Amino acid sequence: MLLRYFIRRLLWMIPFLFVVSIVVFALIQAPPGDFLTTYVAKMAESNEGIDQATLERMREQYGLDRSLPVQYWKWISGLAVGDFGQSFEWNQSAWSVIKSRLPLTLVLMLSTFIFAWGVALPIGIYSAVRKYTVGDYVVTFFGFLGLATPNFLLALVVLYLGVRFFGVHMGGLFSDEYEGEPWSLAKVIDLYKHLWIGILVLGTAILASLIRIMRANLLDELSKPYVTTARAKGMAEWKLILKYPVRIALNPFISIIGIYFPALISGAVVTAVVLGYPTLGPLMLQSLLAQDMHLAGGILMIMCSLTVVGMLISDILLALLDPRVRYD
Amino acid sequence: MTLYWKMGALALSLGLVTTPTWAQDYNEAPALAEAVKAGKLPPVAERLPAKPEVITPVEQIGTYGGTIRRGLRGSSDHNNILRFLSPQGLTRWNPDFTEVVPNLAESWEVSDDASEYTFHLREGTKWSDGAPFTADDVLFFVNDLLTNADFYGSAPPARFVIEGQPMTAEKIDDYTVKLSFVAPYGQFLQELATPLAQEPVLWAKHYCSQFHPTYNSDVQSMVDAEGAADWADLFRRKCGDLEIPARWGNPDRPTLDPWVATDEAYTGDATRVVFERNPYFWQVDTEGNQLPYVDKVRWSVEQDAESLVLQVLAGEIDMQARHLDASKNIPVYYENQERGGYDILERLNSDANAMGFYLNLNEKDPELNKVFNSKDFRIALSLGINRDEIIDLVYLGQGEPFQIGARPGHALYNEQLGRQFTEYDPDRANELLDGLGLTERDAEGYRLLPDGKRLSFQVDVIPTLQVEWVDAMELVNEQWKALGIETTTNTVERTLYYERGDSNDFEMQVWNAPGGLDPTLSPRNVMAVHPQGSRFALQWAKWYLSGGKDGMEPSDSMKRRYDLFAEFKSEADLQKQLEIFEKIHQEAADAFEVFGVALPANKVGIKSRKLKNVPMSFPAAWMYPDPGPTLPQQYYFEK
Amino acid sequence: MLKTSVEDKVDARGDVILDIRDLATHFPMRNATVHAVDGVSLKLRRGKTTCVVGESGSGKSVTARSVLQIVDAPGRIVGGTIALRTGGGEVDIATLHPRSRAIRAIRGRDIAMIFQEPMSSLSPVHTIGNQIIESIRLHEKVTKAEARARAIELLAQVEIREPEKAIDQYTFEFSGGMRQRAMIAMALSCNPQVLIADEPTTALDVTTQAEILDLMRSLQEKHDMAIMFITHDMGVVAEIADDVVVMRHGKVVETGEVNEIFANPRHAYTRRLLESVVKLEQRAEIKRPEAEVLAEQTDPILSVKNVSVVFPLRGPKRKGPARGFRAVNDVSFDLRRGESLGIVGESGSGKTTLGRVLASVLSPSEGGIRFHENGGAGGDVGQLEGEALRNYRRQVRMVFQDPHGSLNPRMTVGQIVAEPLLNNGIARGDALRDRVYDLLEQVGLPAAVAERYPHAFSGGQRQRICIARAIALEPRVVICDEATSALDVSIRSQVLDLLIRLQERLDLSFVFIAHDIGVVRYFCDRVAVMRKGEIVEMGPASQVCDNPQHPYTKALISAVPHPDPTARSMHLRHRYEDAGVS
Amino acid sequence: MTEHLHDDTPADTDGDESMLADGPPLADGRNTAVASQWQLMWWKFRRHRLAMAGLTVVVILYLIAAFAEFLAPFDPNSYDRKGGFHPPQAVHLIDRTEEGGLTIRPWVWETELTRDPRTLVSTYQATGEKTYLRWFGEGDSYELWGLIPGNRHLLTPVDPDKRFYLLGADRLGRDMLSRTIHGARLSLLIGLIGVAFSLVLGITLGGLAGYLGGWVDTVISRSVELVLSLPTIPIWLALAAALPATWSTETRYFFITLIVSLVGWTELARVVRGRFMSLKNDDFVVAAVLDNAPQRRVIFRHMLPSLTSHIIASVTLAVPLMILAETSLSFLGLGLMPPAISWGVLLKEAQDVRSIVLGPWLFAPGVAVVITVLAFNFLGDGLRDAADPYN
Repeated sequence: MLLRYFIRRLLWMIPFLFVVSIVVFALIQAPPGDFLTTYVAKMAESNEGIDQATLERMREQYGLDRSLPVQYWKWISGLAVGDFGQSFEWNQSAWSVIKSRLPLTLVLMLSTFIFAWGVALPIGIYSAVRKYTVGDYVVTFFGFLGLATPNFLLALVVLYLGVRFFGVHMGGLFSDEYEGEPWSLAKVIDLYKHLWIGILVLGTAILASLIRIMRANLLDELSKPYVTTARAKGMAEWKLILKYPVRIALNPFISIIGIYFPALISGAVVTAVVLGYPTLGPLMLQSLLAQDMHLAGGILMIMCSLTVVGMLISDILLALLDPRVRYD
Repeated sequence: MTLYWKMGALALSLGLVTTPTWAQDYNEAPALAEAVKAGKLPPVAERLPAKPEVITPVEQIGTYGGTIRRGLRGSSDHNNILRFLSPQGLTRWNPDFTEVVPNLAESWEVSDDASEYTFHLREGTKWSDGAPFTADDVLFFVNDLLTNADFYGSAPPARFVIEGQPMTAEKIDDYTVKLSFVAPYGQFLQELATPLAQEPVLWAKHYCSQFHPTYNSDVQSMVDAEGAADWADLFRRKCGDLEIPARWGNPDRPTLDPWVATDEAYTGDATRVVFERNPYFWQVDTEGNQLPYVDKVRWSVEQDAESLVLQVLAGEIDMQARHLDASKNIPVYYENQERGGYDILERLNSDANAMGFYLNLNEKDPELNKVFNSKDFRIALSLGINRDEIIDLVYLGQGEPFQIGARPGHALYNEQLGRQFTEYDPDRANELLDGLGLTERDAEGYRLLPDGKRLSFQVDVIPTLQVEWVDAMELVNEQWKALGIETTTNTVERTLYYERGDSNDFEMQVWNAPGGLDPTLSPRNVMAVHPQGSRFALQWAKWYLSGGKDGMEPSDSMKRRYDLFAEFKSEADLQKQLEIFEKIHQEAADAFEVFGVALPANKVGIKSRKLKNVPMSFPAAWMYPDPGPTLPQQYYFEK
Repeated sequence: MLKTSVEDKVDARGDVILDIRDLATHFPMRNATVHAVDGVSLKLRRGKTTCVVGESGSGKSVTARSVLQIVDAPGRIVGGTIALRTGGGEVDIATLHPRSRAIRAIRGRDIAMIFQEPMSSLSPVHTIGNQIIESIRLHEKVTKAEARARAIELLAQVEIREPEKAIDQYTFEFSGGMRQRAMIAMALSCNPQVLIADEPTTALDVTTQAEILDLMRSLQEKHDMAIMFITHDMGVVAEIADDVVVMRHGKVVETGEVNEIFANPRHAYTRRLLESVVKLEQRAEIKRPEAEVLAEQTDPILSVKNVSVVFPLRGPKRKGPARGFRAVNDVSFDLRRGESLGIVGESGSGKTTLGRVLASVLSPSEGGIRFHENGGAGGDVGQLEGEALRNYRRQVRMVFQDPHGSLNPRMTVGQIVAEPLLNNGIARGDALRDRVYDLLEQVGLPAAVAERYPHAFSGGQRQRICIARAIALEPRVVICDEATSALDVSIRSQVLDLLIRLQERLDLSFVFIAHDIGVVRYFCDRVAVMRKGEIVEMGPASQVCDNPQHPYTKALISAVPHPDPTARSMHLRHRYEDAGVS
Repeated sequence: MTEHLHDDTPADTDGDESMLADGPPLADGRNTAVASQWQLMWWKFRRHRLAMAGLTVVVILYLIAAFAEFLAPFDPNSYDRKGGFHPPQAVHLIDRTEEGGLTIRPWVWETELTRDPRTLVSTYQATGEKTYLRWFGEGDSYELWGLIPGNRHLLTPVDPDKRFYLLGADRLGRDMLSRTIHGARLSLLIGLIGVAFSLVLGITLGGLAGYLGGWVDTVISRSVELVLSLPTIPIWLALAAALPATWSTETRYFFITLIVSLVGWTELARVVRGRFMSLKNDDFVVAAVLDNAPQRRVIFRHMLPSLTSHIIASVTLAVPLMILAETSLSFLGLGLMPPAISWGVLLKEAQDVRSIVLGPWLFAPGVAVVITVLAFNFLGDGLRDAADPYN
């Protein structure tokens, strides 16, 4: 049952990603000019003029002289077999640029997820069970405060406080001694010594919504008759709340994973820029600005795939959690 | 500190070599000594040239060890590496940016007409992999790349082309090579000292030839394996080129730099860039210690410049100016100096102006074109700028009113070019404008053009480049409003900025004005010769570069300057070169095509207090890619 | 509080297990305190069933919940005692804290409870077994395996087939009756001495209700439990009660043994309640005799020919009927002018779908309906468009089951009633206002209510508003879809009488869809019985209700409880084999 | 349980049909019987204290934005050569007269700039003189809403050449209070206009999908899913980068708003679609159809009013997202650009170490953003709770 569901969802990703690729390509092509325009701009800054002939040669070399459908076809047919094309700027394959950043991006996302969901869950439960109490208002307020503070502002302030009070710059993901070293427990610890800022900044931004969702759903469930049934059985209050209404209120809480994935990726772009994380976000930003077409396109495709996978995961979790979905 | 830049000094620099008396008694870094002991490296004497260049340390003889920590910003920051590894060209600038001194060429001879240059390479100089560096490497560039249409297309680098003909090379012996031009090329030695003419010594033939079809008939299989477009693309990926990141991305590429790339090279996926000492580096200090002193140079990769500022405050940057020199940060640096444990360096600004105004003299709109091309109008705009106020607010009181020209103290300093119309005199400005017949005004007090339209135009500014410009424009807009001229700031992204230039679709743009210390190398503000840089008349530049086929026909004055420039370029005699250039300057001063705000204040840089042998003051320029010419290889960490 | 002789007898026998005295449960609200239970006293006897009866809002349910201290916030017990007398002595539940260990030990072990909605009263995401095993292990120290074995045994006890399989199933895989059985199994898991059943059969079909009542009776005998059975249905009371407690406005109005109450009600309210129930046991007095109506042999106004409704195959992900589900299958009948045709059936029989087809909400998939407006042949309703459809909708009106949902809460009553008049261009301005007032008066509401919003009205009043809207256009046919099901029994007959009077006055024909045989018998001239989308029997109301021919109809009719404790007949009911375990 | 209770409220459990209930009499004499949807919502909403606070703040914010010219002491672009990084000043309200008595008139200490020529650190020292202020005095002239010329400000220095800085000054000596107040206008408007765009898109598409169903629904739902799965920042980036530079600030503003609104419409479309789907099967809607109400009337008279309250709630929750989106875009250098003044622009200008170290008051717009977003969220929360007064 579950397997068939899984396969169906996987198959559905194919046409979806195809449409996404068209959108992505259109988005990258939307700004005026192309990679070479930006290149010329950069050259001019260092006093170097570039003549038309060189430009034409490069344009041809990069295939930028072809029509858009041809360029798209070249790109998508490569993508289909796992070839992300070449990064114009780095003169290396786009995938080789992306691949080292992808795991760190995933680590950041997953850690943020675990943090945000892990914190929102108990707070949401607390806030629903103790609705309209001082505690409820306090957690709601702080949740919203996190949402209301622009990520980049929070990130910079935290960084500055680190320098101000600990004399350490906490940006980046690794201390010097671990950078470029093979993975070890100490390196993982070092990673999280840096990563927590990003997790905090990104996590607090979505915490409020998560708390709100958990709270609202749990409130709905708390008034359901099955809660009374459980109570009438003689179950202890907290135990029954955790076993029944919380369990069911988890469904929407899980199913929004898919929806929050893109938001998290977006937020991660800005935050990672400020925090100097070597994740995909800053790379995407710079490649988009440089109009490094294949690199930007590849990253965008990966990000979209991540969101699709996120939705898939949330659907599967949902199916695991809720037999009604499984049997439907 | 005043800087005297004298052309004549060049002659003195020829053949400047100091030979240590204890020539064969060299020392090396402990790690290298161990490698030698382990048999992994030849002894230091064998690694060094027969006569290594002897560098006199700035302060004292250093000790080996340590890592210099710097920071890179995201993409396109390859010149960050270049500036520190220093341009290892045939020649280089002396630390004061006053003369060209020998570098990889230990001496040279110049033919009388300045069209033939014979360079003597240091015998026994080795690439970083131990292979000898010889005249063949120079020939490899000239014969296999410079003239190769696959590699450079129809446009080989302009610095090696005179009158449309590329440079030719002749191998005299292994260590002597003659480079020839079809016409005199008086600027050649200086060009070689800039970061933009290093090609002759960039590529190790023994390594790079494997990517060249002449030497490797099967290069196509490598092209395919790499996914490159063609062999030239593959070649650039592996061996780099000027101005592309790939130059620093391949740890296997042999170089002549003091530090060489490690596995953590500068690639798109780098999270940190580490360069380590070149065991074959060809310079020693006065006590025969092989340079560099410092083991490694490490760049963190940041996206946001503020991260770097924070790293400075945390004492995590040992030496850097790039991305850190915005004047707004100066108070921050001083406030946190103790915490960060750093010194603040003074970098002599080489720009002619902090903010140059470029009215589009090729304006499409005929009414505006007429106005813009009137010198009185430009004078009025200049007189209408309250420079003191801008200096006070935007530049924190640093700098003095100035136009765009060679800086005071420079041999080519022209008082008129630099100082005319810098006083704030709105009354006179208004008179001048009235004199142009722009007397009609609308209800809001703005002057009207003859066709009845308001005299109004946009000023394009790239805010990401220098935030100060946007601020200054705020003030200038207000000040010009008092002249009855409406200007609006149009903040644009840099690509758009250039696009608007290319399509001649702008009225005024703001840019910095290079050439304050190197006016002959950056003449773009006094002559429309740069297709992107001469923003006051890009169409003229196009006309000039295309030999009159393209663009718009320039003014007579500009044509005179073009003639003088041609004369200048073919003049071998340095003194005469200078005289010709003075004429160009005078012509530009009379035409008064561009104007600016202020002589830019000096920039700052940061160095750790532990880092020694760093001059506390040196020029800042791209043609003098600081701090490279101050020779970072002789920096060392105090124990 | 009346202290009847029955009570004294009970006390004397000493088999009272639960003794509630002067119980008061209040809900402090922002502006006032609702006295939901206001001084209730009642007793439960071992092995006996006490029915607590009352209409909605009488406080019967709160009373039941007070016994277990599971009143929803902000309600709480403010007075009285609830004495539970078990082997170990007496506990006053009213003094226990709702979250105390002591009350938790009582819940489920000594006193168990079952609820009205078996679907929502069980967790949808836990298996039946999980929930029963949990009940067992909450109060008894047994291993999981032992508890599981017990649970299977319990499921077998409540007559669930294949209990070994059922134990690992989820509630949504069960039918309504099965769920209630599972619920009962769970309640019985610790052999409670008291079982509180809060309207356990209200949501079920009559045949299922009969089965559940059977089951409860046999279990009671087996376990010697006291049952507190809360219901609003006097028929059920008559069928199962030993003692009866009648509640109204949070107070007990009368208590007594079942026969006494039915035979000799002392309180006016009880009397009125019984009257309205008994009234529905026969044809309405204000109606012309059935034979007279049938004899008229008027022309049909609607002819339904071989109508089928097939809900198309839906995508697997979406909710909805199963693929190609035939909700209505080859149904044919005529509706004659001036008659009331009842359509009865249990849930899922297709009667509502049929009603929607007649009202032109849905189009039939097969077959056709002809509307003979002026005696002519008429067009096929399914094909009507434009003005013809508008005309049909003017002539054939509908009254919905849910008087809450069918009135737009954002419009005043006046606007709601005016809506059809406006849309059909009947009246405007002052004339419209007068017509609205007139209509309201016709359904027994003062004109002043026109300003008010629906939320200010009770269910019966709302249904009157719906009726006013339906008759506003002077239609020929009104389709009533369970129009009285949501109403309390005393109001039910009033609404029905209103409809009868309107029928007389306006020469209306009714299609009256209901699951309640009593209502149909009271109101209809002819009855069609539907089962699984088909009409299994059709005939004059008296014949179908009193002398059914089809075995299914027999089963259905015999499962209906009668408000007569002396003639308990349900256990003798006809069982329709094919009906399956519904 | 609640349903039992609820049945208690609207009278009649009596069987006495002739009795007409007046609705529950409320303590303060309100009559729910004749209360419309909006009244009921308002009554319900009023009980939500945080939401009431949110509403108050939002109203105040919009009033500030509306009367920015008057409320701001100075023209937001007027600079002060001697005022760069001037720290915030406290306004004193009570002054000592020459005779030693006390009078009420606002004043601040006058300050003087000294700048360390080496470190370039600016310090302001009180000269001992007072700068007197007055209410409703004349100051920089302006045109309120571009229409009404004026030069009165709420609080101005008596001497028009003097300056005072309640929230400090930025690097050009521009008054941060004035800039924050003026920034409110663009930032709050971007929220509103953005939401308006989202609303049009969301309601049209969501409504079409929900009402028509079938393939229209499929196409629209799939598109919404597609857009939802795209990370927003890259879309903004690409779109913002694509805006032609030749456009005027106003056009740019308009399109940036459009881009920002891309955040909100999908969510709205989903909400509207879902509501339409369930509403169209609601009995009262079916009843309206059977009443021969024209389709337009069914949608606008019967369905939409049921939606509006929910839509308003959703919209209220979308506004802060747009305001935050604008700041993010500005941060990336792709949003509005100076000389336009929005909170995003102001924050972008303050987004450096220098501001944290030397001018923390430059983050005042950030505080404004936080307050606004909080207020909108609490307001939206309350609205959502009150959206359905009939449950």
